[in-house]
Amino acid sequence: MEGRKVDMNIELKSKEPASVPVFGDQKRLLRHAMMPHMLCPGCGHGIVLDAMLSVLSDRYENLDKVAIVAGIGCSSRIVGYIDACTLHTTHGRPLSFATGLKLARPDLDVIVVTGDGDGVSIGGNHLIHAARRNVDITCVLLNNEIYGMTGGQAAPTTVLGAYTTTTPQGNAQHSFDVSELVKAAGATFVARTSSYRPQVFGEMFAQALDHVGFSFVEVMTDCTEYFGRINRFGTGPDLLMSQARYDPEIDADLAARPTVEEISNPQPVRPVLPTGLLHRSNRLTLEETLNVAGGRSSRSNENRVVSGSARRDL
Amino acid sequence: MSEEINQAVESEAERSSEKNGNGASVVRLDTLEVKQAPPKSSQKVAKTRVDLLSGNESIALAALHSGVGMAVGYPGTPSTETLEYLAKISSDAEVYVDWSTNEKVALDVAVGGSLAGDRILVTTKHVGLNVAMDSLMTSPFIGVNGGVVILNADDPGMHSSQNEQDNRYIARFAGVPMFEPADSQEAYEFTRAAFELSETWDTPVIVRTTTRVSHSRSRVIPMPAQARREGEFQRNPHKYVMLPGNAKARHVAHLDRLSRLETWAEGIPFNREEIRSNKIGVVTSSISYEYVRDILPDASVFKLGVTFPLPKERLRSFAGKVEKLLVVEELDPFLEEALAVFGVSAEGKKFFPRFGELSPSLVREGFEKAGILEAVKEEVSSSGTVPSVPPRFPLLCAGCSHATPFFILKELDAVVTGDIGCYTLGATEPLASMDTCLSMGSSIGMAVGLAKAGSTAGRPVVAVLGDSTFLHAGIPPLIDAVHREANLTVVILDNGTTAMTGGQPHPATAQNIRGEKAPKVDIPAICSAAGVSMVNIVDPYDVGATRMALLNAMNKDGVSVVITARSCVESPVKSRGRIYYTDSKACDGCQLCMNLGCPAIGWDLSILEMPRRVRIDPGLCSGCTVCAQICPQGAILPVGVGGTEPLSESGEPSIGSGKGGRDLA
Amino acid sequence: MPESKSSATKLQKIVAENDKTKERSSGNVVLGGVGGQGVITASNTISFACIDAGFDVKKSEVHGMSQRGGSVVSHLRFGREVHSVMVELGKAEWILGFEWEEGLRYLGYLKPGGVAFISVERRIPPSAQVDRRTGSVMYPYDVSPPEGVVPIDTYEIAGSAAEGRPAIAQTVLLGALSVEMGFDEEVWRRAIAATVPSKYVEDNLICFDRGRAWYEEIKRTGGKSKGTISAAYGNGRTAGTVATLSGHAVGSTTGLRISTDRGKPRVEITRSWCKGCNICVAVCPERILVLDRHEIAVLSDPDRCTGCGLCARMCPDLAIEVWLDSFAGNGSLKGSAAKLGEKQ
Amino acid sequence: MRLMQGNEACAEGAIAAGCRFFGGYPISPSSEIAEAMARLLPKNGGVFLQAEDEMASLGAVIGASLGGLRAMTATSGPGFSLMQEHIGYSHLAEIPCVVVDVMRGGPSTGLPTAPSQGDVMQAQWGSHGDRSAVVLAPASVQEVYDFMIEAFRLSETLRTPVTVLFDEVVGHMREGVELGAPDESRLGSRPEPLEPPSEAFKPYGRDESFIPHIPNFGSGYRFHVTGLMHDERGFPTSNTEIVAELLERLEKKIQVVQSMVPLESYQMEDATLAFVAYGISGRTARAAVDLLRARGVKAGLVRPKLLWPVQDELIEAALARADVVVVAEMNRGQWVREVERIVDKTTLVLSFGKAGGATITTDELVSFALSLPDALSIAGSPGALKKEGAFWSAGAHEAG
Repeated sequence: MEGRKVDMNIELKSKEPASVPVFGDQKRLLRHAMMPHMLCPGCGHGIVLDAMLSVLSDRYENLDKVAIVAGIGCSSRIVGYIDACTLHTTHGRPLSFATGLKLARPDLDVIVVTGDGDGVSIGGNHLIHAARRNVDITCVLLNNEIYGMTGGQAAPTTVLGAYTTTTPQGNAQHSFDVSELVKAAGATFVARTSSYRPQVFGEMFAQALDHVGFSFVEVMTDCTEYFGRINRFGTGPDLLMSQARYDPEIDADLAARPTVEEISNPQPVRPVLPTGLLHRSNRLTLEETLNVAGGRSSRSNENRVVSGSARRDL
Repeated sequence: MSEEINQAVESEAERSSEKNGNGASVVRLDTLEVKQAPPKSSQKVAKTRVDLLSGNESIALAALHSGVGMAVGYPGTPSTETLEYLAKISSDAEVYVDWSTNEKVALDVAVGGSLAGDRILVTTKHVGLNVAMDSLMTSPFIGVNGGVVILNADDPGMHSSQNEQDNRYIARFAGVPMFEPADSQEAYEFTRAAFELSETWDTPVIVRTTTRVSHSRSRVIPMPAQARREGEFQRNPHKYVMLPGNAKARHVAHLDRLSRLETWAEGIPFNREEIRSNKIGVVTSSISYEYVRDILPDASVFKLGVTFPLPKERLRSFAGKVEKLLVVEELDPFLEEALAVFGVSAEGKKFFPRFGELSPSLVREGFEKAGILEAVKEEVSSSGTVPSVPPRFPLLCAGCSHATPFFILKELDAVVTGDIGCYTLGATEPLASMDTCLSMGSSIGMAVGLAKAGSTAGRPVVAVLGDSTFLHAGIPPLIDAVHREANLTVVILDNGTTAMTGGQPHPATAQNIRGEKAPKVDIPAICSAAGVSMVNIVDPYDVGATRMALLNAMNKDGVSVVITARSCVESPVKSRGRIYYTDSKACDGCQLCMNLGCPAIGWDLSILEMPRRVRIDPGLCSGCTVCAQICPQGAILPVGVGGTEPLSESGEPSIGSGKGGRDLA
Repeated sequence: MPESKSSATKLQKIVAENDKTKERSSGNVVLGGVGGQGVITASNTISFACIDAGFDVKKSEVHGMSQRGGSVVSHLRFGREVHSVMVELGKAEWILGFEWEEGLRYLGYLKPGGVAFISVERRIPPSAQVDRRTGSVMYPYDVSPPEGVVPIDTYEIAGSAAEGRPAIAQTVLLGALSVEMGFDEEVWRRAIAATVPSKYVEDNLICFDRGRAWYEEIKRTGGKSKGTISAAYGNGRTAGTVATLSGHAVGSTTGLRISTDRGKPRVEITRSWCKGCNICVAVCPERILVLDRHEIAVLSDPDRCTGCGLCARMCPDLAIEVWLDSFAGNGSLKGSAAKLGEKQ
Repeated sequence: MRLMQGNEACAEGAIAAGCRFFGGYPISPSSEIAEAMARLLPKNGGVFLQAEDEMASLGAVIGASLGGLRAMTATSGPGFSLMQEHIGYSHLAEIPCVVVDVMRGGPSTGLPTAPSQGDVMQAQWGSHGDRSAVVLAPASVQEVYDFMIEAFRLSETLRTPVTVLFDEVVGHMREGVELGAPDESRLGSRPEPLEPPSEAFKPYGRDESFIPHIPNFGSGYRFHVTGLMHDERGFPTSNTEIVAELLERLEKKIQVVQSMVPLESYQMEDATLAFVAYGISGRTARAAVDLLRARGVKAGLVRPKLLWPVQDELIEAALARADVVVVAEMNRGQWVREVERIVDKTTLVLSFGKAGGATITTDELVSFALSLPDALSIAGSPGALKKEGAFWSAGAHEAG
């Protein structure tokens, strides 16, 4: 790891005029030949992609030893634009591929990019099991509350009452709180952010990469073409701004303030989900319990609690 | 001449004799009980009586002492405190006080109440009287039963007004007598006299103040109070129904009264000739009198207490007693012109400005220009170098619920017709999203014009007005807009109060002026009833929802209404939530939050590195959360979140937690 | 430094001066501050004290349109007989500035030999933070106070009594003023008790006492002992030193300087990647991004760009890059942010 | 020589072949393979992962393989169905892996512990789209061991999934096995990348062997692997020419296998009655040939070891002299269609299918063969009989 970290704190002592990018040079990690990308105008996934590149460019000189695994869907397509070892797998299964890859090559940093349909619906089983095993990979789930690529069908994250192409009368099914699900399944790092806050996402993503064990970052990002249009939430900027309130702290503060009268908004109300780092704990990783590579992780969390009941101690 | 007015003369004498007394005999003034002083002083702090009243308070007190039965008006700086103070010092049984929907309503209520026998006080600011002009012009025709006194507060210098107009002309135009007090004591006395005069002469009477008189405090020695006037309505259609036939007769009566009033004006004590020297004579009134007395203590002064009608003969006589006659008056040359008509030559506006407020310094300068005073090259300040200081513009309060709609309207590039209220400040940087502001309620009408005629180059048209303003004058133009199928959006900024004037209730608040429960008018229902098909209510503290509501409304054809509903952060009660701070490590100085124009948000001057970081003043933050919502960096956090010490020793959150922020776990 | 004996004589002199002020037949005070700082309450307190001391009083205030945050000025005149409510320029014996800039604003009213007590509390309005590119503010930081000005760090002097409540700390100004204006101390205490909401009376009186004691000490020592106002930019107050009574600033106030030039921002937009989603147009704090007729983002006014880079960060098409040219020495944005992190 | 189960031999063979990753999910009758791998892999520096389901199993296997490990999974019918998508993925993305299917009876959950050869068609056609499979069918415990080594060799060298298909009987039968360590040449290896890392690197570039030289992840190359149709750089494309070329190359690559696996021919030199059978049925048929020969019937056996791709030419040549071909399989007649397709139209192909959950016995085959002349005379002509092949099949089934 150490060798691959880049110190971005460049001291430019040269007196010659220079050009410095405001946010570092993450675009060097982009597969320029593939651009422009295939995402719709205003799709938040692009913002997440840029933020991911930004974090990766801070940490790695190149992504030779970084494998990014994705499933199927709009979210998963973003990995194709990252100049890393990228694996675009089958619908719902990226975590399976990633688990195998990580066990085969514990020295690789394995990142999974998935979507809400991919990761929670068809791949829900793999998600909870990856969390249970605490395999040392980082999973980024882009939650756009809908199936974007297939044309805007209801997903398990579509909130009750929301309109989609398969819920023309409003969604009749309750939705998952994905982060809670993953946390309950045993993930040792769970965070949620939104595409309106790429920097917060970056911070969480960086912490997730540092974390040893299954780390999960959910990003609320909006589908402009379907979720936005069908629910009359507007286009890119509108949806982006509508994420502004994704914070239970803010929600609680607003609820405590006096109102002139009851606020009645005929729009479907977007639920306010907790954001930020939601959970962090330490336990042995799958690599350790399986004794992969001599049971020694290439990385370590500080102050790790190694339970006496861990398998290798038996 | 009535007995009461003679009384007033006597009280004038009383006043000068008591001038330096402690006012022990004062009735019904603020009595403030003083708590035990802290341990340091063993001496008990004595009770003290205070008799320092503002002009507005003096008028309220005078009304109460005149046995007024009803007081109505619409809030407007600088007249507002009058009714508030009257409500404070009286009981409901004594005086029925409340705010009217607008000034015309107030005057109509007043005339009706007068016919029912009560004495009535009406309060308004100068532009408010414009609203009531229709009724004002005809009211002297009908006359009064109980006395009707209209407090008209002018605002020279436009401290809080959209124009500068000299309402002395309105008195002349309407043929209504006008008193002009110069300080609180006069305000009290003239108001008492005005009620008497109103009944004596069967006409409403205007008491005109200016900001300086309304808002200055000085001592007031009151006169004995009268009981509430008793009377009842008597049918008198010839006098009360202004059909042309009746009105013709009443106009003649009105003109007759005016000519008799002119005679009356010659003898009244409110106009005072002060002869001190035969060189210089100054005709003046109101606050200008006080300046003249300070600057030219030895000059002869004709002090006018009633500026309409004017005492022609006495003025001519005064002019004859001095070598040089000057007129010192604020705003228009009302007195100067009148003197010219009377054939008296006097100079005024040649030396004194016709706009803005006079001040002792301006009066001195005027006299210097007139050659009466020698210009003294006096060093004004001790050091001689008074630092130049940039102006401090008025701005929306920290946490004002009006900021978000303007922030969004600017981003959406709408043509915004504004209105009169706090939200007029949406026109100032950095919100700077208001394109027009004309008069109360004019936003919607102007929007109709913009939408129906000419072109806005494709920009959507949005009218923005407050809840109180909407009820005041926004409903008729809304109806007009619906009927014309104008393509516009009306944003009603509902903060549940008349905030700009200090938080007065209005018909859509569930309170009256005394804080008692009152029926609440339903603004959304009014809009729907007017035929608006899209009426959405949103929380302006929810940036995303507000944006979406505005966008949806703007995208809709025809008239749409968005009501942003959130209580005023300052009045009638201060509302404060958990405050927010900036995590300096996360802030990248993008300045998006600064676009809200919140006074609590500024550069953090403790960090000199670039880019600058934003700091939230904990003393000003009201915890509205709006900046935290729009911060794309998530750098604005509630105090206590992010592992930060809630408050450091210096009373504010320490900068940066050093623990990686946002950890809720 | 004079020994205790000579300080005693000095004290006597001050007492004598105070007695002289008691004989005062009239006076003018101008109070300036920002809405919400308690200017009106303080002018009420002074009025009550004047009345208690047997004077006639007139006072007048003007507050701007806004409820809070606007400029507030109050003129107060007392004497045996008072005509005008307004103080003439150069005729005020005393000025109380509740805020640094607002205090300086009314210095023109100060009479030669008068004293202006100006709180160093700084409220910089949004309109003053005008130069958005460099992040500097339009505020009289570098002004060294002219003669007669006594800068007071009210918040520091008030100490525990005003913890977290800067408005209460302003009573320190009244304490200092009371030394100059005279009247019996109890007159002032009664006036405070009469005008301040009862639950704050005790803390206000403590602040008053501390202000009074502080100024008496300053007068006694000629401003040469302690009283140094600590640098406390973080609290929005000035760094600097207290001015002596003779009007010569000891040291100078620290001005607001920009330590590094951030560089000239340059925005590069890859046209072929831009899908015209409008997000950059919506988020740009300067509102200088627009879509051209091909629905591609362009910078309408490059000179106004502050280089914040929000457009780049929020561009879903990765089509925008922001560069800082002619950059002079402090590393990239990330670099300085990292340094900041290290420091804390 | 060690006595062990077919399933155990499978695991031993995999280890011998260098398999270092197993991802699997328990299912009868394959579970012993997972159990054996769980025991053997850690000892050999490998990783055993019990996954949450079969999709995950094969997903992990492919992931591990991309990481450079030889990797496999083992399952049975229902699990094999679930794996089909990933088998297709492995085929298109050209990531080596070995899938063992220990066949059991019936559709759906069927007969979990009874033998069957019912997955033969699924092994080729189970996954969607056009795909040619590589399927080996061992008949003995020794063959299981050997074929595992062969399966890994084929998978690695050709970069394609290889299925090893045997039934419950082979899986659970204990026999003596020679566990000789294979020499290097039998293990094969993945083709090394031809060029150093560069921006122009084409992981899916074709060469004369049709086999791309795809590096492992983490070896210094950065590239994209996708289940979408892709160009030589590995990036998605919908260009029909590129797609057609890719499909053609994949097909050619698979067909090469035909020549890489020998065909077992027994007593076929003069046989007029030929049995075609694979797996355990092949062994039964071989015994039947001996018995029929003893009775004077010129019987013979062709036993394919490679079920897919079908070795058309070898089989056609082997069956050239036979008048009647009986395809004996533990199903309702699956691979018989391939035989029908291959042989001369004058040859009578009969299906002896048995799908009841029991093995085909020697007696059944012998009596079936002996009854043929009568049956043929009733039918009148071989042609007529051929048309009623179903009857024969059904009869055989009833006999079972």
